[in-house]
Amino acid sequence: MLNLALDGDQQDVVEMTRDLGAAVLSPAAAATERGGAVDPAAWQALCGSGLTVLLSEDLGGDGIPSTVTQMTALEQLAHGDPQATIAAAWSGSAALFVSEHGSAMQRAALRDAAVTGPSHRGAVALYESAGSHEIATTVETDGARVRVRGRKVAVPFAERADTMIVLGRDPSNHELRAVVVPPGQEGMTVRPRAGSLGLDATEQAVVDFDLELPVEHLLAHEGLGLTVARHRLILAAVQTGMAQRALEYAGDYASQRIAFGKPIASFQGISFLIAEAFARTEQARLEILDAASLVDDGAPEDQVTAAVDAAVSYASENAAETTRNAVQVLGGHGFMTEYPVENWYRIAAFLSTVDFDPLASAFQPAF
Amino acid sequence: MLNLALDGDQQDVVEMTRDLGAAVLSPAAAATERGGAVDPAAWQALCGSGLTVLLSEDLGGDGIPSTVTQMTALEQLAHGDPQATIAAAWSGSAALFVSEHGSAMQRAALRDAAVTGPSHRGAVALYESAGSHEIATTVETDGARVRVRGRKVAVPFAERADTMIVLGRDPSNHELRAVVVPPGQEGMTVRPRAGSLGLDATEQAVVDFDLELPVEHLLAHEGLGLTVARHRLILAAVQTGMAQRALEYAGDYASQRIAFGKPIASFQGISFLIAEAFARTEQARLEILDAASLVDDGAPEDQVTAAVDAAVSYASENAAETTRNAVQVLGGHGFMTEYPVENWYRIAAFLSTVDFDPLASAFQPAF
Amino acid sequence: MSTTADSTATFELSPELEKYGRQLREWSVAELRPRARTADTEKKNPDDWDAILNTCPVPLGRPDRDDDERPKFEDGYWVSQLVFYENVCYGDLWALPLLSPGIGHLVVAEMGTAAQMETWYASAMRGESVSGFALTEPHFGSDTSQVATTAVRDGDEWVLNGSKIYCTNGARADWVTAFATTDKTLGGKGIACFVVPTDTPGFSVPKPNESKLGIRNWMTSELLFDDCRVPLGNRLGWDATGPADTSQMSGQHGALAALSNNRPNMSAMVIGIAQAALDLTSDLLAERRSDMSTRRWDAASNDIARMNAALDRSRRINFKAGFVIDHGAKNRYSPAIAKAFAPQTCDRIIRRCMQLLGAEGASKDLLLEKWYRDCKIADIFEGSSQVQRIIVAREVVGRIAG
Amino acid sequence: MSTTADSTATFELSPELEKYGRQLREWSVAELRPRARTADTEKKNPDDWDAILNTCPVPLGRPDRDDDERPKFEDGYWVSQLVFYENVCYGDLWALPLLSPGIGHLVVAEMGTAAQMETWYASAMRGESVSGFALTEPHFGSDTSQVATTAVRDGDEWVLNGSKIYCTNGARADWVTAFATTDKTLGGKGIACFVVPTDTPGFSVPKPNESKLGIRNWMTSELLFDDCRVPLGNRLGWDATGPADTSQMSGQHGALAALSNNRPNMSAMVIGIAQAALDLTSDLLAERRSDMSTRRWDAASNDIARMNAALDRSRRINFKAGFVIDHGAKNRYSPAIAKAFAPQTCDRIIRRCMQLLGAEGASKDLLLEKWYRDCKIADIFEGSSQVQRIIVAREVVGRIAG
Repeated sequence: MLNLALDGDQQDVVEMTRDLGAAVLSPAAAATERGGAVDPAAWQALCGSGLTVLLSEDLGGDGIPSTVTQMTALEQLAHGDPQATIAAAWSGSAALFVSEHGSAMQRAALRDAAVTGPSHRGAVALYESAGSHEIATTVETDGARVRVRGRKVAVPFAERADTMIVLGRDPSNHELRAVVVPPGQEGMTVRPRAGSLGLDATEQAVVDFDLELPVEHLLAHEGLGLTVARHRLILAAVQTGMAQRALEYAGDYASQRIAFGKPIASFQGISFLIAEAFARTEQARLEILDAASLVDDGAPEDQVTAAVDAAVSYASENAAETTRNAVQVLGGHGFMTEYPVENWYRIAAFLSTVDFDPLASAFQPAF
Repeated sequence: MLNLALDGDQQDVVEMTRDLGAAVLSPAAAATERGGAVDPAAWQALCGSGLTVLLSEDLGGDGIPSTVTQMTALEQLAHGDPQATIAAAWSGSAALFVSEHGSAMQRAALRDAAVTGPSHRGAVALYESAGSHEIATTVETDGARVRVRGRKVAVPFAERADTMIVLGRDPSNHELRAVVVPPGQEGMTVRPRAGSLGLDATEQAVVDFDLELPVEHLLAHEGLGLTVARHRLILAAVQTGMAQRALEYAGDYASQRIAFGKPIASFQGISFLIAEAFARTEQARLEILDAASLVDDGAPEDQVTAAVDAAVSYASENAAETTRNAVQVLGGHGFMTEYPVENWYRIAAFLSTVDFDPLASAFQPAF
Repeated sequence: MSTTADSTATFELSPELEKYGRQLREWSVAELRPRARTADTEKKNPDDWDAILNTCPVPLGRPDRDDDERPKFEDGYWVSQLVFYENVCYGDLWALPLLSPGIGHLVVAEMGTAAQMETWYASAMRGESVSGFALTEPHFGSDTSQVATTAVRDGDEWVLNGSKIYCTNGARADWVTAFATTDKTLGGKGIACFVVPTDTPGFSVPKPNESKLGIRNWMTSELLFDDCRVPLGNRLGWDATGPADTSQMSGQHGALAALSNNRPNMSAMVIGIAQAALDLTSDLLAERRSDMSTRRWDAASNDIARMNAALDRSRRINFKAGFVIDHGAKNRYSPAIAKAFAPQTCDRIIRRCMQLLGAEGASKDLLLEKWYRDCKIADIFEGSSQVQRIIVAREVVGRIAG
Repeated sequence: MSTTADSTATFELSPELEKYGRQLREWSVAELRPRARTADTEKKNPDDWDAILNTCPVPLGRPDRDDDERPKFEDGYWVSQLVFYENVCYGDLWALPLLSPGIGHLVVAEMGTAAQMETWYASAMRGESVSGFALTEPHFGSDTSQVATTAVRDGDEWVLNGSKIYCTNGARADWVTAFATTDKTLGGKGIACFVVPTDTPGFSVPKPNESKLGIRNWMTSELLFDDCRVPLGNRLGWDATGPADTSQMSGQHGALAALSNNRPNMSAMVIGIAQAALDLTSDLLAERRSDMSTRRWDAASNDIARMNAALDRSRRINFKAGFVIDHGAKNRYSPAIAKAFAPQTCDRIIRRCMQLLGAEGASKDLLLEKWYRDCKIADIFEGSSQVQRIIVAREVVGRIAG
């Protein structure tokens, strides 16, 4: 039965995360950006929320929320600060992979790792040059050894991740495989971090893998595609929360800024930009909700992947365009670092490159 | 040297064709549409202009204007009535093929055919299901015979063309070939005309060819690609003249129609639609000018084809969107046949199907 | 029609509603689509429309029959409406006016007294009468404050004078809700709404069916009120003695609210048509696959996938709008987004479908060209996409969005 | 700089201009591009900028040298400007402010007397001085009627008070054209323009270079006028005794006309950058071809072709605008179209390029991310695309387009 209402617990999560975003993350966002690292108080608040580090109760966590709950929460948190939110969510996602697919031994190690502590960092090495769509990294099992070869981009906390999950495909059957790579593992080369258009607080870098590990480092295959799908939705949810914030910010500015005798929001050239941003953002939100509910239902992997592909693409295009419109509404102020919109503009565009698929959208000129 | 000025003769042509469009074509447009055939007076005026039937002076014509002149003129004429204009221009294009590529005998036959007379109709059978981009019709020479096999769509005056030019490719080398097919030729099957979304006065239909003719019916190959390019630009020029007319019509309406206490043109939601239409139409015009000047310069065929591909695609997308915006500006009135915009909307969309290439543009949702 | 509080969010329909939609769709393809071309050409319904509708294996909710009530689904009334509109239009939309009691009764629901609800709204909902909606006049569209039709009180009657255009169902309705001004100086606040039975003296239909780009068999009529007299109590919100106290809404607001709820239905209509165009095009292109280069085939396939994704987005925002209305939330932006997005998107989808098929795609041998003409109305009536953007903008910046 | 009356229309440049552009482009790639990252990071020009510019094999028209005049081409002055801007920015745009005398002198050309032209405009055109442009204030952007900086006459001096932001060249100019109101009650009509040498007491630069998204080495300055006194004759259109009769233009109009002519140059700038991004991306993708599925490769190739076609369209409308200005036609819509289209289109092109390369495409190992940040300004300064649309709309519907 079609049902788009959040349940009582989810409503509580929305309120809690919105408050946390406004009270803790938003005020710390400038410091996070300036420092190139997530503000410690923001990091601790995010980890404490139980919505970024996903850890089952038997491992000392708060339990694993549904994908719908998680994405709704991340959207609210990103409304406060997208950068800190995705840094914590990407980091925490490693724990989810182990919680869901780890052997008893792997899970025990995770329990002992204090993953919600202030200094713990996780990393899921998923994305490659072609986003998540043509994974070339191979994970090849040969008896008691598993060999990982490939190149991953946008690996968060690449230089210091305590828990690193690497995704690849088994060349024999093209199935997804995930391996837990220990910190400092030989055969893992982190390229020097050059920095990016935005989001440097995720400390992401390119990593080359050519290494062998005991086969015990493999995660179980069962349902791995669903967890990858869930991981990919983090990006879409953060883009969407940021887009919502940016359009609200632009709306507030446009309501107060006077030109030609009235607030600029009363010109349709401005208000329609905001309306379209609002409409697209709402659509992105629903698209994520749909994909998340398919993940939660354990729908067939093909169906889930198609839904996630569409949601990620649309959410990213929307965030890139919406943050651009926000800069545009602010005009000269939008171009200045004193205002937050230029940072959202950079973050949205950067994120739009991470999981891009040329099949899902096409270039369109201004008119 | 870059030069975007029309010369004195071209200026005269612009004035003459704009006047002819306004004084003769525009008033007859409704009759043409209602009757499903070009109004006789409009037809005669078009043929008399020397700008639709292109016939060299030695064949009794006014001489062949440059492609730039022709396209500029067609744009002005289409501003008066796109339907009559393209019907006459497509019809007259057959004479150009013979003028440019005909043998002495073929040219003599054309001279005797009174091609500018009121009842003469020509046809160039170029387009197929995939527009002009993957021509599957074959023209195969075997000794003294030439065999034509294929299926052409949107063939104007298919049932009664006096001069019919069929384009195909030589299967041995994939080069363009053109054949003059006599009226009533055996092996030419015109499918019953069902009518279309618009432009029924061109009397276009699907024609199947499977016929053999003496090899004397072949036109010379040399430079055939340039003539095809020129023929294709007719569509772009007509789309652009129509778009200009539609946006001016919408602008006039929006200047007079009052809502919420002022002319609707003072709402940016309306004026920006018109501004974008104006800007795109100007770009389409320049793109056609560029392609036409390449044709006139006899630029390499690849370069010409690429320029024409781009011009045709952009002009058609623009006309389809601009006429839609015109309907939108008129609102309920735009939907009524008492106003001309719904007819332009149909013609533009129909023409946008004729020479379409999925590589040149991509679907884009509303926002 | 309520949802369990702790159920998980999902766009998945109940199996019952899913099945109902599928049956409607199959029937609409089998029975409605073959009559579409003729309905368009002749600008009227087939003479045997009653027999055609009788072939439907599931209830259609026909207003002319009292044994045809649509089933109730746990997904909610308005959500179910969306499924109905999309699937019944998938075959073709010609029959839609026959399946709807009109929108006049929605105005009664918004502005009427309890007694008026019983008389007019309930009769329409029971299928005992067909209502018409008369708002637009030649000199205005979106700006409803410009209503120039006058209503003057004369004793215990109202006397209406003026003309209306684009009145859906105007020539076949049993009664129309006509908006008229009781006091020009008040602008929008002077506008009231009157129920005018179509057999009232002074009411006439100068043009039963206007000549249109599309939806040619849908009767949109020009109406004339020439000293047309109705009882005092036919003014919505009034009774036989004067203003009742059940409703304080102005006429303008009532019409807008009624329209707002119907907007997602109009989006569902064009979604159904665009999906039909897309499916037909996919099938026809598949037959041509061997004639196309891989590169063009792939480009066409990418386009088709993106168009399907766009329709899915349209559906989602539509379902959100339906869900919101079902749950009584005060949210105008969801219906507005739904109607701002789908019509133009569906126009473009159908045009792209015709283009992918070349000139034959726009021939009358196929229905794509008809659907292209039909769809355009959805971005004009019941609030253009420009009007919807204003509504959405107000959600963010308030009333200053003009 | 005139065209033969009967020559055939063509977009083809003269061989001389074509060659000049090519040489500029090659030089800019070789000498400017390698310094781009540092200029961005350090937010200033390289210390050896003079030596770098000296390596250019063709004249750049440097304002700081009198032996560097750009050649004259028969294609026309403004058309040649476009070729200059596109190609010099193809390497990177960091050096652009060093190659331009600013836009302040254009204001003098629009509003000044013959004597002022000789003093200020000619000196800038000869490269003897650099001009700054001070219009924007913190509380307004496009609506220049809101100028709050005041100019009060005191004997034979004007006394200026107020602050300005986003002043291009503000901190390195020899003089700035500052807009100030002489009478607040007159609104836009009370605004006049004053030439203020930057060594005038009371003139200061509180922030030499604002902290920006892009063009970080371009000095855009915050300026302060604190009882800043200039002679009477420094008001444009005046001489030492009062208003001259050579010009009746208001300050506002003068600024807008000056800006209008420069708009296509700003489009050419972003066209150059976007073309650089596209070429770089094409090269990098070609190296990856074997790693990509045919379907994704083709989709990327189609995108690249469409982006190149969009840049060609931008160039055409730009050349039309330049041609029109060269020929003295009164046509504001061509520059407006040029500037409405290119900036947003180029932003999208660069973003798409980064996307096609994945996350590495947005890394600081490449310049794409810098160019993405740099380009955005083009849709803000000298009239946003919203402002351009108003100008274009007025071409069709006149002044009611608001």
